[in-house]
Amino acid sequence: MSRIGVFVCHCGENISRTVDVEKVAAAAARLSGVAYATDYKYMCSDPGQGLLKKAVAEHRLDGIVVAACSPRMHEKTFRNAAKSAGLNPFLCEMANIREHCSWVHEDREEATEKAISIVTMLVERVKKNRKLVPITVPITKRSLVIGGGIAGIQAALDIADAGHEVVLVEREPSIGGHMAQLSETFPTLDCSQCIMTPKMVDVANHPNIRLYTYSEIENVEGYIGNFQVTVRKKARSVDMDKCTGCGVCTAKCPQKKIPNSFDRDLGMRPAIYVPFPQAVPNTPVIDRANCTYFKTGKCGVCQKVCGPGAVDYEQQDELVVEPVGAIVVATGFELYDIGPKPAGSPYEGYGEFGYGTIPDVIDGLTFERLASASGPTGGKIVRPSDGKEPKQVVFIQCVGSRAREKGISYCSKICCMYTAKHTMLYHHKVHDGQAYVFFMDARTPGKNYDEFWRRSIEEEEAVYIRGMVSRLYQKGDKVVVMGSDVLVGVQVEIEADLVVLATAVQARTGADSLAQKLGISYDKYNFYSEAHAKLKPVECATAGIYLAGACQGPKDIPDTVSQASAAAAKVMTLFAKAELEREPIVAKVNERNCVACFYCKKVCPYGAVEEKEIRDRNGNLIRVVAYVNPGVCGGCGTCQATCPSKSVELDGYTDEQVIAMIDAL
Amino acid sequence: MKHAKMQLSTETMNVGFVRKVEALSGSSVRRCFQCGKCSAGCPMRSFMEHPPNRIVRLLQLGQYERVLAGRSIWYCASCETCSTRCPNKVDLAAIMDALRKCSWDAQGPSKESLVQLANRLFIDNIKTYGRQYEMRLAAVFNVKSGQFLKDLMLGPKLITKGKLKMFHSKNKNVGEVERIFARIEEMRKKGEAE
Amino acid sequence: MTNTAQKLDTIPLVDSGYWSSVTEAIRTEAERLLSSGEVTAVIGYRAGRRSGTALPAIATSPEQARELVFSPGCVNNLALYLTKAKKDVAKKGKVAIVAKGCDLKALAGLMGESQLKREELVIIGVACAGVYGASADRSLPLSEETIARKCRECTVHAPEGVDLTAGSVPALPQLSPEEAEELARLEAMTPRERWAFWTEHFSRCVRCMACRQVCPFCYCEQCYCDRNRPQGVETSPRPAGNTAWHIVRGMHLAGRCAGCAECERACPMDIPLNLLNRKMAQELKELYGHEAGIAPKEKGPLAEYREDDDQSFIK
Amino acid sequence: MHAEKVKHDFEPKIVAFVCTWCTYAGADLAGTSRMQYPSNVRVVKFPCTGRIDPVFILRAFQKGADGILVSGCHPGDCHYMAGNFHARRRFAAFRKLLEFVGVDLARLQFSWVSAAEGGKWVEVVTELTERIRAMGPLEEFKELELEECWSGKIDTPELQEAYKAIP
Amino acid sequence: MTPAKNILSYSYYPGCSLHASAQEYDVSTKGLFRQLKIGLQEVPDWICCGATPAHNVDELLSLSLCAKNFSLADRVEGDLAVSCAACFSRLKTTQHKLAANDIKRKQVEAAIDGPVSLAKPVKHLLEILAKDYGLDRLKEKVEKPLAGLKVACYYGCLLTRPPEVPELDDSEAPTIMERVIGAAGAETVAWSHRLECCGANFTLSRPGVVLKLSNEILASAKGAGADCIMVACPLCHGNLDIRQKEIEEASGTRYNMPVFYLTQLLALACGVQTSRLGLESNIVSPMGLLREKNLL
Repeated sequence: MSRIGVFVCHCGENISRTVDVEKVAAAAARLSGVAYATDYKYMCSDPGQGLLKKAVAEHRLDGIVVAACSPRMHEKTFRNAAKSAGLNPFLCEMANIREHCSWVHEDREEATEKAISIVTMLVERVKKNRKLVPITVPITKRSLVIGGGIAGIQAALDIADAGHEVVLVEREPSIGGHMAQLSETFPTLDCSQCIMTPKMVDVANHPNIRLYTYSEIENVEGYIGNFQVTVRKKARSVDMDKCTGCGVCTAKCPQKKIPNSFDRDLGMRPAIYVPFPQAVPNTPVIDRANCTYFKTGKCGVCQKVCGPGAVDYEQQDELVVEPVGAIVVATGFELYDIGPKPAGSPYEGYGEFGYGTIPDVIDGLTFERLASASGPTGGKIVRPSDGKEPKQVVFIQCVGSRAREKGISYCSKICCMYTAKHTMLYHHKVHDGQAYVFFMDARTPGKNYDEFWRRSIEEEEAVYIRGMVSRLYQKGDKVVVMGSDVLVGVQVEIEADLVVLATAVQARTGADSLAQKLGISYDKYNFYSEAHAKLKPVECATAGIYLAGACQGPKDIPDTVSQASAAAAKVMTLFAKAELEREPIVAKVNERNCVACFYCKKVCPYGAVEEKEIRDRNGNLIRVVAYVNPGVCGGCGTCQATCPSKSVELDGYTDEQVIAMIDAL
Repeated sequence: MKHAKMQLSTETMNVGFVRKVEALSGSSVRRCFQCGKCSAGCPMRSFMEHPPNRIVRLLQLGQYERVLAGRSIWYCASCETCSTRCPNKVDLAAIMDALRKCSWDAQGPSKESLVQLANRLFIDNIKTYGRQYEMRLAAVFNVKSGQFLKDLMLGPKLITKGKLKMFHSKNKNVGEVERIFARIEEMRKKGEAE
Repeated sequence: MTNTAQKLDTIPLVDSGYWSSVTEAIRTEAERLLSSGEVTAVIGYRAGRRSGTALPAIATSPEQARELVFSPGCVNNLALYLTKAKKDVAKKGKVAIVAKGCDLKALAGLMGESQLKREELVIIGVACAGVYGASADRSLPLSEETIARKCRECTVHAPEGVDLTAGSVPALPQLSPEEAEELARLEAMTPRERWAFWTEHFSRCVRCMACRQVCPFCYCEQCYCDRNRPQGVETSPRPAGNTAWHIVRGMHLAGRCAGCAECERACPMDIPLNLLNRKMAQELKELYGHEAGIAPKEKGPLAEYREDDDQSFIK
Repeated sequence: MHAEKVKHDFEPKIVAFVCTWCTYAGADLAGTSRMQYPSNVRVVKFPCTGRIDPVFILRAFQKGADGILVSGCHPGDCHYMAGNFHARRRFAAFRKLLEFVGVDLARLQFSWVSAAEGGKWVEVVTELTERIRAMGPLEEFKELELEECWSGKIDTPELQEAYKAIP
Repeated sequence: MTPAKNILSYSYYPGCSLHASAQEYDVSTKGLFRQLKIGLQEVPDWICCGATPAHNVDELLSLSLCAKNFSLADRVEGDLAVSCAACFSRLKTTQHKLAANDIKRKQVEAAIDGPVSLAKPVKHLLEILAKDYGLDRLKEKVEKPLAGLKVACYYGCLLTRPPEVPELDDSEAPTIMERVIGAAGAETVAWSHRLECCGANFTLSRPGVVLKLSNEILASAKGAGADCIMVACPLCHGNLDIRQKEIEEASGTRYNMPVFYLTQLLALACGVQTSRLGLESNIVSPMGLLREKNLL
């Protein structure tokens, strides 16, 4: 037999004005299992709480119902009071007779009747409440950052500066990402390399950062505070410890005609190479697919010329396991390719723009390399086809973006600004040239952004044409642009020397497979999903994993850096405590009854359900059951409602508790 | 009218008309964000007073009189370039079809709708012969449109080349074709079809 | 029911050669599988004591394989024997199973629910002409009168995705869709009429649980409806509890039931249980395009969602 | 302010199954805004609509509820990201099942009420209460509850014989 | 209804034009198919597909006429071969729309008083030649390669647009015509106006339109160095060939650009008798050109 105490609060007059609190207390006292019932002016006041504590001791109460305001208001207060009275706090419940009763009903009789019935339901519920203890999870205070672009670099530096170890994993031979490819950055036109390279060097020299370049994530196991990450270090064919970065190997390599993807294939590089002069680390890598030695077994020049003997043709991929407590995902973006797409692709290329076969139709990033002082042309703007300086350049915005026909309906956010920047860079370099921009809308929210755009029109004399382009075709050495000006209402035709397409920012190819390894969710465009669009913009739904930069959606550099620092702050917050403590409202599996249909796993929004093998003493597999990781479970209870045999149960909201309430109707 | 101020209110924006066009064409009008790509590629743009994107804009504003008044809809060649390239999958070619039907149903032929006259004759021909009979089509069109002597030079040449037949071959399904016409008319009367 | 005149009138749907050719194909394959050691057992049917009947059988030797049959009496869904009744069979190694098209869907469903693995199974599909209905006179051949209601609307005569198909589907006449008609009749009723229809049926239920016992998807170790703490569904055979039981069962099978109609066949009180399951299948198809099929699905229709799912019923 | 209290012949029992983050908070807001609505409703709080088992609805009908409201966060607002999406499918299916066994769906209301929609909570609850009041009590489940025994008709000769044979 | 591997056979829908102004297209199609030993059986008493006018005026009528033709075509074995690009577009569009729209399908069923049959694939000649028959086989059949003949392949609007309907080739960068005629040994030129509109059905009502648009096409082909234009559509042919003289007069440019149907050139290459190519029906005489290239 339970010994429940019921405390009915007057809340000054807020409740007692319409609810006959004494009558409620008297009715409660008559309920079976209620050992004590009383009413009091202000239950939440110190004397009120004192009354509760005293009653627990005097009446040996094993459950409490406080009939007062909303639990959203004072549940914590009364549970703490119960705790200090020596009762498990989860044996204390609140009956909401203020917001749900006295404040919304005027008839005293009705309100009193309803209050009694609310109290009854909660009394029945409390009878079924179990003692729960908060869950604690130990934390490994090291963090993994995936991606070495500006987002990853910023996050890694912030976390490392806070005194925590960081493992930074980059797929390419060098960190730097897209920002290292840019010429100058809006809206200040400062040189990207100048602001980027110091940060790259900081990463390389930071005692708390362990840098893995030319490496990828192989596997991720574990959960918040306790991840085990396997990193695949791809064979560089150069021993990083021995290499001094002298550059003799790259200079002597006889194979020099490989398009350099860092330069958007505009320039050439050897088979053993560093992608760009400021690369970090400055250790070359052998591109085995194009290396003569690897293709034919002959050559070996780089090995012969290497003084320290760092070139190692036998090097193999290496797997390292890193234990970390938090992960920041900063894998960035790639640009929409206008070429034809394979069958089944959600995207469709631009046949009307020649599917990328017209040589003088390039994308924005290629233009960045042309304009970059350290680029393949030394910053001289020339046409890819014949190396001539273009006098009429047409920029087209929203290529791929805002085009659901082509597979993407979102705005890529950065193109308006960088196209404005391109017109300026062009005008600075080719004084007698004319830039035209076809645009649909100019979107320039941001500090000094609109001013920047206006400057490109007013001072740099770019001609902005409000309208889109239907078709591009080659005519002699010109590219004919068939567009329209919807403001005038006429068709516009321009014979351009060069056409620059502001192609859409899209998620990286393979973003989905990384997400699956990490157990995080992504949207239909493969951008990673944040836990809440407004209030949890850097957290993933999967606890312990955070997002930074364009992998979550198109973003410019300032936004990316802000988000990266925010993600770093989240990691630091997590690491600030010795252990992770959380409310014990989590699901638990009754392993005896579980038949392993894994419907729970299928519906769990947190990926908290795992398959657990039950083995006998000899290690033979008996059966597999579901296991809910309490560190990951969010406590929604969808698993329980879905489980056919109800072998998984959400603490705090068990079937017993719910049905007790229903039966008390 | 063309340059008159547009008074916008729920009364002056004819949503019913737009819905009808959307139903007939199976294409949304509101999706268009006026990028103008349709107009950029339209081969007939120079013959129209409203470029195609403006037709959609006027529809978005429910301005059906302005849409139907001009010659634009009659000069659409149904080449589908606009529909093919529209970033929003607005099927402008189908919308044009719908507008022509609405116009013809509401106002009958106009001087701009010579195409539709040709179309009507073409269809009458089908109704009568089951197939197209080009000689008669050309002759009747010229009479009805008042262009008696147009293409006078082409005719005899085509006849000698065997391209215009003076007689038509009899088709067994003529009766069935007539019945299709009748059934459709019947369905429209009963409100079973648009 | 048995009456000579009727017997003479009954036109067999297929000639008897069909049954023996399917039987022979099953036997040959079972024998081969067992003698080569490819499988440890073949789950199939053998002839029952009374003519026209057949029993589930597990052959573990080539000799036993020769006893396997296929006849219109092979009504059982053998998928059951992989999860519940003879679960241990499956543990001993790879097994083969004889499956009609309708049983195959159950196998696929079970694979989607991690209960079976395709690679641990050899499936001998049956090109099935149909089987007897629950109350058929089994002395008669399979005919329009004796065929099971579910078979009248069968769309899976020829099994797909199996390792071997035994026999070939004979030419079959189109039969009137009795169950679909019955469903339409019920749907046309007012809620009150339907309530009367179902409460009459449910109140007869004796809670023998035969429906649960034969259902390949009711493989829970402990059924929710047998629980006492809390007792979400009343366990005694009272009308209220019966109704709750059948509704909960319908809900638990929604999106999973493959329509083998074994529950209905096994019901001693002739409650048309498959109507409930079929109705849910139809609704889920309409709502989410889901159909229980031959290919295992990663998630069922009620374990996944789309952001733009219909919500016209929500205010 | 105080309208004359109308006495009704029948006051239905209404049960509301709500999620704690949106609808429960919305109902709280109705309270803090001192909005008025019929007192018939009893709220059962869940963390999420994803936790609400169809069995609860059935149980509530059996235990005397005349009308039931299930309410949670708007799509996209779920505190647990997807609980309400799962719930939406589950109840879309369940209501079809109930309808098929003959429950009048007018007695089962679903809604999205956010933490900011105190007014909508009042509207939904008031509308449901008034509708059920007009419909009268849910007799079907009550009758069923009263039937104590196996009530199958003994209508076939075999059964009658068997019945007679019981000593 | 896939025919046996080597023996191809089709039901054939020529369309109204092929029985009149485009009779040379019909003649050469039949000649070519006979030469390639591809069966072609004309759908008995087919009716007009309604062409552009019908859908311009009355979509339901347009769909119904095509649907009626489908049920007529069901009486003949083999996929439905269509030569006219306009008919092809209408028939394909009808299939596409009726498959996707139950309401329209029901209305059409009421109009033709029978079931709508969408099972039979509708195939343009190009598709049959390039895919079913195969370019390799076609190459083997070439007796007189069209070497040295520079052909501008003109697709016009309806062969590839809108992309989801004809499914013949990429809607913006098709190559099927080039591939087919390339198999016959001809040289194809790259030119800008392959997919532009010729003015189509304005030929009767607004010839001015045709004069402008078709002039641009002829100029573009000429500019690219083409000897001739190859088309797959009687409407395009009408505008580019029959009206070429007028175009020349209006624009003051002399083109003298023969316009062939694709089957005329293919049949020529495959050794069909010159007299059975319908060349005499071409208004701009191609004889001089063919003689010059030693193809006669």
